[in-house]
Amino acid sequence: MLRRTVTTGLAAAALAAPLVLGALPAAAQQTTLRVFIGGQQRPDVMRPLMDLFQQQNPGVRVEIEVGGATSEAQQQYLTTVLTSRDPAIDVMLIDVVRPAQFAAAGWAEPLDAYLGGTDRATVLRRYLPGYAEAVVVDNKLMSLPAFADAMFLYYRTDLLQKYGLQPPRTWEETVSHARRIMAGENNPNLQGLNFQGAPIEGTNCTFLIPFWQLGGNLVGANNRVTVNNDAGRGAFQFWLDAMRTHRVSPANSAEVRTDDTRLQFQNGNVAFAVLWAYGWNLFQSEQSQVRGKVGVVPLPTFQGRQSATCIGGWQWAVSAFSRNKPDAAKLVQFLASGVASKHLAINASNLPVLPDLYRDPDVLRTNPWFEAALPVVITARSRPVSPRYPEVSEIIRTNVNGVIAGTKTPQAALTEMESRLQRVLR
Amino acid sequence: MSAAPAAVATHGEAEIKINRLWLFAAGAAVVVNGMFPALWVLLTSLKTEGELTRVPISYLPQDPTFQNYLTAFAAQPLARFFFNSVVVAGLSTVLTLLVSAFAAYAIARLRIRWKNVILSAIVAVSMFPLISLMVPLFQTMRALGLLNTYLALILPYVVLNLPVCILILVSFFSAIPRDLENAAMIDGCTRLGALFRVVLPLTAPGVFTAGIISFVNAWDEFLLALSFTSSMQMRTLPVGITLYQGEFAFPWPIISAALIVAIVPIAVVIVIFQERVVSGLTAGGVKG
Amino acid sequence: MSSKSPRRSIGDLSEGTLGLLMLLPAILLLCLIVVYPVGRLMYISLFDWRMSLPNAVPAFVGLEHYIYALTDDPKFWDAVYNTVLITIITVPGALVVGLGLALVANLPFKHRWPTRLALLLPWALPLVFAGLIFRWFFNYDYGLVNDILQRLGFGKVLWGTDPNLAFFTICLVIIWKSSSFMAMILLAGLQTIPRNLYEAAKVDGATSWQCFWKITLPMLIPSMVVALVFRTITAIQTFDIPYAMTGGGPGGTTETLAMYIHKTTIDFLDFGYGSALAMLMFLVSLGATTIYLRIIQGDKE
Amino acid sequence: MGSVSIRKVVKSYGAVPVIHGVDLEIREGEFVVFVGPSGCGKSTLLRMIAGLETITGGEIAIDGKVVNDLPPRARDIAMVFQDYALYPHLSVRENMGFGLKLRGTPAPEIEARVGDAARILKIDHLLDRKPRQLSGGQRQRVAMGRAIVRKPKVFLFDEPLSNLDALLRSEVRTEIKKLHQHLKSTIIFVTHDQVEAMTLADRIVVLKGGHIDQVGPPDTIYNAPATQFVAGFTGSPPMNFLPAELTDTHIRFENGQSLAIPDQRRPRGLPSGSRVVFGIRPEHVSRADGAAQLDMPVTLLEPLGSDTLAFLSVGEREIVGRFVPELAPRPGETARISIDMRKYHLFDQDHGRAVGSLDG
Repeated sequence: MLRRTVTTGLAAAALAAPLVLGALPAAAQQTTLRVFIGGQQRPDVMRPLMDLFQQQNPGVRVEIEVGGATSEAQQQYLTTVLTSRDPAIDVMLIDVVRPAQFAAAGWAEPLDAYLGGTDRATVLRRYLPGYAEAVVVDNKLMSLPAFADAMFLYYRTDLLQKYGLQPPRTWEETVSHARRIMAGENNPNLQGLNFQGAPIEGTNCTFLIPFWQLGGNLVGANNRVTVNNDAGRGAFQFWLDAMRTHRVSPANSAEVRTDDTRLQFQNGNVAFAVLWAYGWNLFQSEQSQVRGKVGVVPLPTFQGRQSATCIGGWQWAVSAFSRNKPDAAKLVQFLASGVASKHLAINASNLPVLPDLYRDPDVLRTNPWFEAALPVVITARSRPVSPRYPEVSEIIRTNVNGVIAGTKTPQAALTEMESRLQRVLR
Repeated sequence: MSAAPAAVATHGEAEIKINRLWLFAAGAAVVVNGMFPALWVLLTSLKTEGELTRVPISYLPQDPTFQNYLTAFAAQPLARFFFNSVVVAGLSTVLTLLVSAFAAYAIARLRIRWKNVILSAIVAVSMFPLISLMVPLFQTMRALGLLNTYLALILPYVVLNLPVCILILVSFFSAIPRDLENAAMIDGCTRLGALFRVVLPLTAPGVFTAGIISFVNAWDEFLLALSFTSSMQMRTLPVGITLYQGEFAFPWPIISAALIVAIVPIAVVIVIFQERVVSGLTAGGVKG
Repeated sequence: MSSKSPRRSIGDLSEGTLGLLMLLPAILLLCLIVVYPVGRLMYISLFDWRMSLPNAVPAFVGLEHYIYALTDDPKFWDAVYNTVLITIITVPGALVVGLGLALVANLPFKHRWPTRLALLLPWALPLVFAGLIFRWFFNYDYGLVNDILQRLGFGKVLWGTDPNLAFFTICLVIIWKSSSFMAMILLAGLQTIPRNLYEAAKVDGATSWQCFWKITLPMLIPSMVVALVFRTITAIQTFDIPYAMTGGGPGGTTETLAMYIHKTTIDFLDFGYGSALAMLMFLVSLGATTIYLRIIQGDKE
Repeated sequence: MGSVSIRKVVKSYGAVPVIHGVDLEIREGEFVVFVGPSGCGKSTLLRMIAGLETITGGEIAIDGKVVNDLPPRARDIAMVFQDYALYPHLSVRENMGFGLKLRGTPAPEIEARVGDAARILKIDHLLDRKPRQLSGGQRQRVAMGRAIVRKPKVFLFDEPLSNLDALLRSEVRTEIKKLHQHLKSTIIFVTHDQVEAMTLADRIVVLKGGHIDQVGPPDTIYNAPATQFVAGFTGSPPMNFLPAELTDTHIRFENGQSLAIPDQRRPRGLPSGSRVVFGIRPEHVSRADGAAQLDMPVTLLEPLGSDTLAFLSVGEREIVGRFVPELAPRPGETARISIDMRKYHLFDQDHGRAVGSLDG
């Protein structure tokens, strides 16, 4: 009940805010906070949150700056701004893989001093463990979680039903289901299992997920990189088998980018797809060929192995060059609050960073599958934490892409990855 | 001096016997080669996203819709992007022409030392990849307080286009007989007056060519526009258009609609001035 | 007529002074936008300045970055190899295609604007989007190219998976895009060839083919050189099209030097090394242009 | 108004001097022609008067006012260029009125003056054409018209006839002369053609290598050339030169032949034995009987219609004589030729200066 009031109040505030602002003469000593978000992060959905904050904090105005549409484009823009120590931006929404880099570069203001006496552990306890972990770098709170993301296995409920299959729990099952469906459908355009192998950030997860599930651990004891092992070979072999032996994955997997998977699945050409959370809303849209025929489960694992998935998501950070750090820190805390998280979950289908919202009826009404997502995001693993993560990522994705394309043998790729990663991560 | 010899040359070619069919086929090949991507974008802008990923793909939109255009204008301030692009490309073109006309005139006409060195330096400087200059450039712009202003884009675009424009104008200016300026100076012009009253009107085709090259280059530039502007109100078309895509999703039909909005003015300019674009290059004979 | 002795004005300055004044805006702008930033870049390239290192204090390393790039960095040489290959394939490619386009566009059509528009449109299409559009064309499932191949009874081709094919498609697109500008300049050159040369040749009994080799081509050389200089400089800086089409894949086989610089600077935040790479690239362009300028000057003498 | 004073004017490009201290006074209303071979500095001098070239040393004054530092537009001069330099983008009318318009002359007055000038030059039917629609002769007239309408103190002509064919050239030449008589304005005219110089000039200035060799009215230049260069530059065909040695009574040539010097034409101030260059114009080489006769082999005849030129050998050298056709020698024969020793010239062998101050 209370929660619903909050949402309604938010909407009302959103409507009222421009009127109120318009009626007031420019207040003396007004602080303007500039918040940087990506084009994909729904400025339209963010705006009401900012309006609400303005209402609660008279004297503070929040402006939204929208940057490039991809994580890379935003990084490019932020790099130029922050390298130049430009104070133009106060608050920024950054990718989950970036905090270590921002901390090392001295771009993000540690937030510990702005928590208003609350101790960091208490603040972080509210959040999903993976995300609470990701925001602390070198024992400093670099940012606060905004929303979560993770990779899931999407499947076609109609096809599974047709062949009397259950949603798979293991990769072995997934592959055999896929083969069965492909054989049964006899449709040359139908793909059994679609995943991403193009040289993009998501391709790191394509490798890391089976690698982790097979017991791999990128950085072992004594900071030694351990990738050239059975787990590494097994991870590559799995995808190569899926493509070449079982022929359930498309031959052009090395070209598949994230949204290609989404489009293929949305058009009914895929039985199983490994994809981030954003697919759901689109699969249920009017344009979708698979509307109402989509199921989501946690990613399968290998027979007898632990499940694991990659986490994605975004975080709010305060720029080290902001001239309004206290206000900015206040805004960040507001944006990382339950109110904001719920608003984003309902209006943008962003996975909440607070576990109890996964059971919230308002949230579940628009996103019924969130309930099933909770275990996934709780167990999700983060990609290696390093201030040189971009280099780590580049090494992994280039090699994975090479193996999937067939230009490199798994062994050659693993050897190169191990030696180059060792140099970066030492 | 004028476009007249160009036309003569073209008709001269006509005397070489050409089979009408071959003529048509060759023209069609050129048209298809140049237009099909733009045409495809146009067709795509009339399709729904669902139709876009149908297998086998459809060529003509089965159910043409203008919805993508409406969405393009509603989802982002496309009109504002358009306005910004016009302002930035327009002003930078004017400024480029002014600066390069001065420089080219000095190089082509005046007795100054190190003329060739200066010209080579200007060309050499243009070879520096702007991509790698982004960070220091950004710092410069910030120090000048120009970030997020039109000037932050206009100045680099002027520099970007200077070498080509100077080279074109130098070749045009050199083709103008010196005595024309002398006559003007005796008739009562200052040297600058002679440049504006006699030399520039006479080299109009060259000026026009330089102008359209710098306009198109400025209209299309992406990286600097992304980095040196931050507010939505200052975005140019190429940057604005990328804002339609999400982190993962790439809404081709809407982007296509926005692209058509960006391409059409350029195409119109080319069609209207096509005679001049090419004959402009002709008259001065870009001969280095 | 009595002269009312006109005011002395800036236009009456001595040629040298006036010349310098007229060059000043260009020189100032170049200094502001290029020379100063390049100077900074050169300075930075002598330091180990990595934003990714905690509390990075740039340490002076001298020419270490340059030495590392030239002797020890396989990625640098891969990128150089790809860039050089792209340059030596696409520059002559664009020249040939551009010449063809220009020759056709120079034919006596009744309406000239369709060919002229078609000639110029690829040039006017923003690079970023040209790359994206062609990525779409070469898409395995929904691409126009594979669709046509299938309709013709061939199988679908893995354009983006096979390194050679990926490289080929990138070159194809670059040639498509850049032949436009090339054709524009060559068309202009074609129109400056005096008509009486052809008439004289025909009187001498030359065939059209001989006319092309003996008159058209030699007369076009000056235009070609100009086109080649600009095309080569931009080819060495190739970035947008492979970035949009393959992102450097598969397995890094289509990564160009500009992409590597961009990656090193913007993604890896290794400003010192990135600056050194940018300087090296500048030197390569400078070398190429010097050679061309030599050719032009040699031509004049 | 309209006098031009050139005092010790020097011009050099960097370290290379091209005009070496020229002095010249041009009177108001005078028609002065600068003549000389290409590279002699005549155009440079003209352009310095116009203000198109800077003056390295000395000064130039127009109407007593030093103009060294005045830009061309402030010197109140008009110039007609070799290539006419008509503004291709303007009509004939606009071309002619351009200077007046720049000076802020009211439109009706411009119209009237352009009309007058056009009538004088008979180009009033061409006023609305563009220069590219005109013939060479018409363009030339427009260029003159553009100068006339300005009513300047001084007209400068820079080889204005060299792009016209021979027939047109002589026609325009006559018109320029008429124009000068009509306008009575100062004209400085540059040409490399001695015929133009002779026919047009009140005074001819012969330039060579950046120096003035001689200034004077055409008949002085022709009849009393100050240097061998001036002598060789005027007349068609030009004066014949033969190296010779002076004796008390004769001039002896290299092949031993000699001519007796008439008493009244004995050179002064030259000792016997001086080495000189003997000069005689072709029209003074004839078959008339006279004291001074030589036997010369005839190598070639060039009939011109009214006259016939004969090429005659003097040892290794050759001279040209102008004969009435009926009296011309035949090629191959050795003819007895008279030299009119009242009209000979002597020049210094080393410097080419006229020597011997002959009485005339």
